[in-house]
Amino acid sequence: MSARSEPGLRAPQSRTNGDPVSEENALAAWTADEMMTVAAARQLRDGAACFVGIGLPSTAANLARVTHAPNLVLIYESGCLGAKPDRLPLSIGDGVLADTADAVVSVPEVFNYWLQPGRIDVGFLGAAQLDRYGNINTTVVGDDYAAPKVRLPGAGGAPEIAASCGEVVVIVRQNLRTFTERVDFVTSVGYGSGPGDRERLGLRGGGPRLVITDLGVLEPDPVTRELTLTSLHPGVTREQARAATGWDLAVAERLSTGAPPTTHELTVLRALEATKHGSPR
Amino acid sequence: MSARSEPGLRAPQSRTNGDPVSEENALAAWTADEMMTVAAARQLRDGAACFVGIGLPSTAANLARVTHAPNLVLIYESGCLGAKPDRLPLSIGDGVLADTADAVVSVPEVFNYWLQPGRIDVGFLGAAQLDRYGNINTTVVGDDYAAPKVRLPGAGGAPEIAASCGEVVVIVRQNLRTFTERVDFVTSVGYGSGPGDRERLGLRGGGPRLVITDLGVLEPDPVTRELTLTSLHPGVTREQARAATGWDLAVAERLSTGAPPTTHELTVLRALEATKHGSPR
Amino acid sequence: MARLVSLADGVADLVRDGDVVALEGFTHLIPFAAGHEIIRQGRRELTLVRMTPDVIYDQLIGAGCARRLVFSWGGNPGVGSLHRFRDAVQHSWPRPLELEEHSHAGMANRYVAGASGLPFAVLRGYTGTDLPRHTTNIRPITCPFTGETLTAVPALRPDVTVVHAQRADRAGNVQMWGITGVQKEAVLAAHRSLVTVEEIVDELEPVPGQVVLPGWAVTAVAEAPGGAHPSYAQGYSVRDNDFYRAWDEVSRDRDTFRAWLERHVHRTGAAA
Amino acid sequence: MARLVSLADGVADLVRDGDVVALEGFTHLIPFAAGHEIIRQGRRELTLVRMTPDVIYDQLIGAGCARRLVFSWGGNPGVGSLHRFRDAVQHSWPRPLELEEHSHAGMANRYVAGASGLPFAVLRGYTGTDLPRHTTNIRPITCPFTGETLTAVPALRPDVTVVHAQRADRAGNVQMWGITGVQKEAVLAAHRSLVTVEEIVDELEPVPGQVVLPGWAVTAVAEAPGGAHPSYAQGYSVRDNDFYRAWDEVSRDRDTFRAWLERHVHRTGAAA
Repeated sequence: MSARSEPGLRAPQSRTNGDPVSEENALAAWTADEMMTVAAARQLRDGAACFVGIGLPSTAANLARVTHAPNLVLIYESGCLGAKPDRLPLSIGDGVLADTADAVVSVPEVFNYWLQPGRIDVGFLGAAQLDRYGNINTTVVGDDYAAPKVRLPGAGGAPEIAASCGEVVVIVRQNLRTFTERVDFVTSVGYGSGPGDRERLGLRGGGPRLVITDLGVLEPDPVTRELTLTSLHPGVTREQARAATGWDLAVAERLSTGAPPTTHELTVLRALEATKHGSPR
Repeated sequence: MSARSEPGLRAPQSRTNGDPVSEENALAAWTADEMMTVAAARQLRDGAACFVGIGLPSTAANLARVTHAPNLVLIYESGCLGAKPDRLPLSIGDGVLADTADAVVSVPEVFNYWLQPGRIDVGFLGAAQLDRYGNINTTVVGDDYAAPKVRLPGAGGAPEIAASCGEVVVIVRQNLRTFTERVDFVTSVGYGSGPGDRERLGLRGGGPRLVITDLGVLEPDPVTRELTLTSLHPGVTREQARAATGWDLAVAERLSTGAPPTTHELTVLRALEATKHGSPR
Repeated sequence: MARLVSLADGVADLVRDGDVVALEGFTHLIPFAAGHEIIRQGRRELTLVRMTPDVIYDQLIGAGCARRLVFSWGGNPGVGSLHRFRDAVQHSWPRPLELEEHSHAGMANRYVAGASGLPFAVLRGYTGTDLPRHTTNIRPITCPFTGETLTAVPALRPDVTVVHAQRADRAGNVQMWGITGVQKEAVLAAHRSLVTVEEIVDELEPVPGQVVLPGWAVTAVAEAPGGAHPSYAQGYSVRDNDFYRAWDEVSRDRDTFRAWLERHVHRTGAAA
Repeated sequence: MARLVSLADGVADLVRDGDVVALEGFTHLIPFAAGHEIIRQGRRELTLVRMTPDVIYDQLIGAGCARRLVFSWGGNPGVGSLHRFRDAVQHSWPRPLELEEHSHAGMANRYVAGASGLPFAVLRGYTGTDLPRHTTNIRPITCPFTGETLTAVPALRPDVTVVHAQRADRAGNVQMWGITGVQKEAVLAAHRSLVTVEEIVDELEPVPGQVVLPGWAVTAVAEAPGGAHPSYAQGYSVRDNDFYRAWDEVSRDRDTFRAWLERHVHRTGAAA
C-alpha cells in the first residue's frame, strides 16, 4: 500500500488530509497517484475496447473493469485480446493476461488486424513529456537525439496507438519536467501544431480526448485543440496546476472539481496494487 | 481398383499386356495413369518439402511418402504443413490433412510465409494446356477470354507455385488437346518464351524441371529451355509421343525407357486409390 | 458483442441486394446453410467474393443471385468443373456473370489488406501471367528501398462476410478449429459479418489449433447445426464426398439443377 | 529437420562476430540462457535486433557484445529504464552503441516482410513523428489504387534468430504457446535459427493456442530447461518479477553489474 511517488514530483501536500488513525481515515488519505488512477478509470465506459499500456494505464483499466465497467475489453500489445486479469500484471506479457484472454494472437496481428484498422475505441498512453497540443515524447530528453541528456525507452506501440485509436487518454504526472512548451522528440502525435494537423497527416483516430494528471484533467479546446484545464482534483488549486505547466496553461471558464476517490474505489485499487508487489503465484 | 481414364485419352494399348489370369498378371496390367503417377512419385526425394495440388499430384506425393520417401513434407494450400494422410484426400481440405499435419496455418500464411519466400522445394502442378516452354493454362480454352469455349476452374495457387518453388513438376496427360503450340491463356509461367525470361520477370524459383505424362517424361533443354522428351514409359514409342504433341517435339539423343511400376508400387498405389472412393470415416 | 439471431433473421438483416458478399471457408466450414437462406430470400445482383467458389457458389449462381464473381479457383474440389458457373460464363444462364479473376495468393492478400485497414497488399505474384490483362486490380509497385518491382492488389472490403464455425458462446465469441483458411481475415475485412455455428455453448472450452473471433468483432451469430453440409465441421461432421461427386451429375443439366434447388433449398425452411 | 545440439555448440555454430542477431520473445519466452552463452563465448560487433530489448539486451550491451541496436522499446517492463543501455547511449560505456529506432508496429511488420520474402512492408505508421528523421529505413509509399500515402519499412533479415520455446520433438519440430509474440516471424525471417526449449519430447501433445514451427524450417534446437529465466515459459515457470525489480539496482552501477555478470554468467557454464 505504499504510495508510489517519483523523485521530483511536487506532491501537493493538501491531499493527505490528517492523521490516518482510523481505517476510514486511512482510506481517506489517498495519494495524488491514486486520485489520478481513479479519475482515469472513471473515464472508461463499459464495453469499450481499450488498448492498455503497462503501469498506470493498466492499473486504471483494471480498476474500471472491476468497478463500473465489467465488460471493458482490455487489449495488450503482447497479443492478449479481452484479458481479465485477477491481479495486476507487472509487464504487458505476464502469464495471467494470456490465461484470461478471449484470444491470444501474434504481435503482428494485434497491430495489423486490431489496432491499425481503428477497431480499438480507447488508447491509454503515458508520457515523459507532453506539450500543449498533446504531442508525446517517450524517446529522449535533450535537444540532441544522438547525445541525449536522458535516453528513454522509446516508442513501443505508442505512435500507432496515438494515430489509430478512436480516442486517446493520456495519464501523466503534471510538473515542469513533463508539461513542456515543446517536446524534445515527437514520439506520438497529439494534435501536431494545431487544428487540422491530424487530418493533414491522415491520422484516422480522434487524438487525445483527455489528459489526466495528478492535479486534474485537461481536454483539448474544440477549436484551437490546445489542452485546457477543465477539472481539478479535490484540494488542488488552478495556481498549482498553472505553476506545474511549462506553458501558459489555458483554464476552462467552468472549472469543475472532481469527486474524491470513493471508499470502494480506493479499496479495490489498493487490493489490485497489492497483487502487483510480489512475483505471481 | 477401376482405372481412371478420360474420354479422348488415347491410351496406348500395348501397355495392358495380356490376360489378367493370375494375381501377378492383374498387377502387371497397369494403366497409363498408374505409370504416370508412379513415374511422378519416383521423382520426389526423401525429405523434400512439396507443395501438392489435389488429384494426380496428391496421389503421386502420397505414393512417394508411403514408399521411398517417408520424410517427404506434404504442404497443402489449405494450410496443412507436413500432412501425413493415411488415405487419399478428395479435396485439399479434407479433415485427414489437418488431423495429421505438423502444423495447420491460415491460408494467407501458407502463401506468404511458406510459399513466397522459396521455402518449398517442389511444386506439383497439373495443366489443361501446356506449351513447349512449360507454360500452363488452367483458365479458359479458346481465344476470347470473355467468351471462352471452355471455362476452366482458374488459377488457384498455381501462378505463385510456378513462380516460387525450387522446381516444378507438371503431371499432365499428353495429347493434342493438352500439348498445344501456344496456350490460350498463361495461368502459370514455365520458361515464358525461352531462355532468360524467368530471370527477366524476376521469378525466383527454378521453373519446370520435369513434365511427366502418360507417355513419358520431358525435361527442359538446358540451353533452349524447350521441353524435350527424355524418357518413354515401357511400351510407348517416340512416334506416339510426337503424334500426341501439338508442336514439333524435340527428342533427346539418349532417349531412355522408364522402368514399369513394381508390384510394390502398384499395390500401394491401388490401396491408396481405394481409400479415395468413399466418404471418409 | 455479437447479436445472437436466427439464420433467417441474420440473412434478412445483413445480406442486401447488390451487396458485395463473401461466403468463405476453405473446403472445411463452408457456410452452405447460409448460402441456401440467401437463395431462399431471393437476393439479387450480388457480387460474390470467394477464393474457391465451389458447390455453394454454383448453387447461388445457378439460382440467379449473382451479377459478378471475384475469385481465384472455381471448381468442384477433387471432382471437376462447376457446371452452373460454366453455364453462366459460357451461355449467360440464368444471367450473365462478370468475372474478376485472381490467384489464391492475391485473393488471400486482398483479404489481409482489408482486415488490416490498408488500401492494398504487396506480393510476389501474377508476374508473367495473363491475369493482369483482364483487371485493373493487379498493378506493379516499386520497393522504395531496393527498387524491385512487385505486385499490388487492392484490399477486399465486403459489405458482408458469412462464415461457419464450430461454436460460439452467448457473448458471440466465435471458435473454430481445423482448417480455418482465410475466414478470420474475411470477417475482419468486412463491414458486417454473420457467423453460423454448429452450437452455441455457455463456455468455449479451448481447443488446439483454435481461432477465436471476439464477439465485439462480429455482427451476428446464428446457430445452424450441420450448416456446413456437404462440407464439414471438424469435430462435428465429416465431409460428404459422395455429395460432391453426385453434384457433378445434378448440376450438369439446368432442369435437374432447378428440381434439386426446388426440393432441397426452397422447400426446406431455415432453422428457426 | 533441425539439428539437436547443445546450447554451447548451437551458439558457437550459429552466432558469429559481426552478425545481425535477433533474440526475440515478448516478455514471455525470452531466451536468456542463449543470451548468456553469447556473452560467455565473447561475441563482438553484433547488431542486436529486438522489438523490446529488455534485461537480456541490457546484459549483452553491458558486456560489450553489441555495436548497434535496432529496436522499438528499450526498457525494463513494469520497472523502468535499462541502465546499461542508457550508459551505452549516453556515455558510450563499455563502447558506443548505434541506434536504429522504430515503433512496435514497424518492427513487427519488418519481421513479417522478412518472413514473407518481401523487401518491404506497408503500414499506417510513424506519420508526424520524429522517428523518420533519424533513419532512412522509414519511407513514404503511394497506394497504386487510391493514391493514398502510407509508410514503408524494409524487411528484417537477421543472420540468426534465437528464440525460446516450451518443447521440441526429436525431429526438431518446435511447439510454443501462451504469448508467442513475433517469434515465428523472427525465425522465418532469419537465415539461420536456434531454438532453445524447456524439454525435448518424443511426441508433441497438441496444446490450445500453440504455434508449431516445423523442424525443416529451424536450423538447430538446444534443450535449455529454465532457459527463459527470469522471463518465463507458460506451463513450466512463472515470471520472476522480483528479479526484474532487483535488476534496476544491479544494473545502475558499472561495478555491481560487472560483478553480477562475472558471478551469474561467466562462472556459470551452459547446459551441456
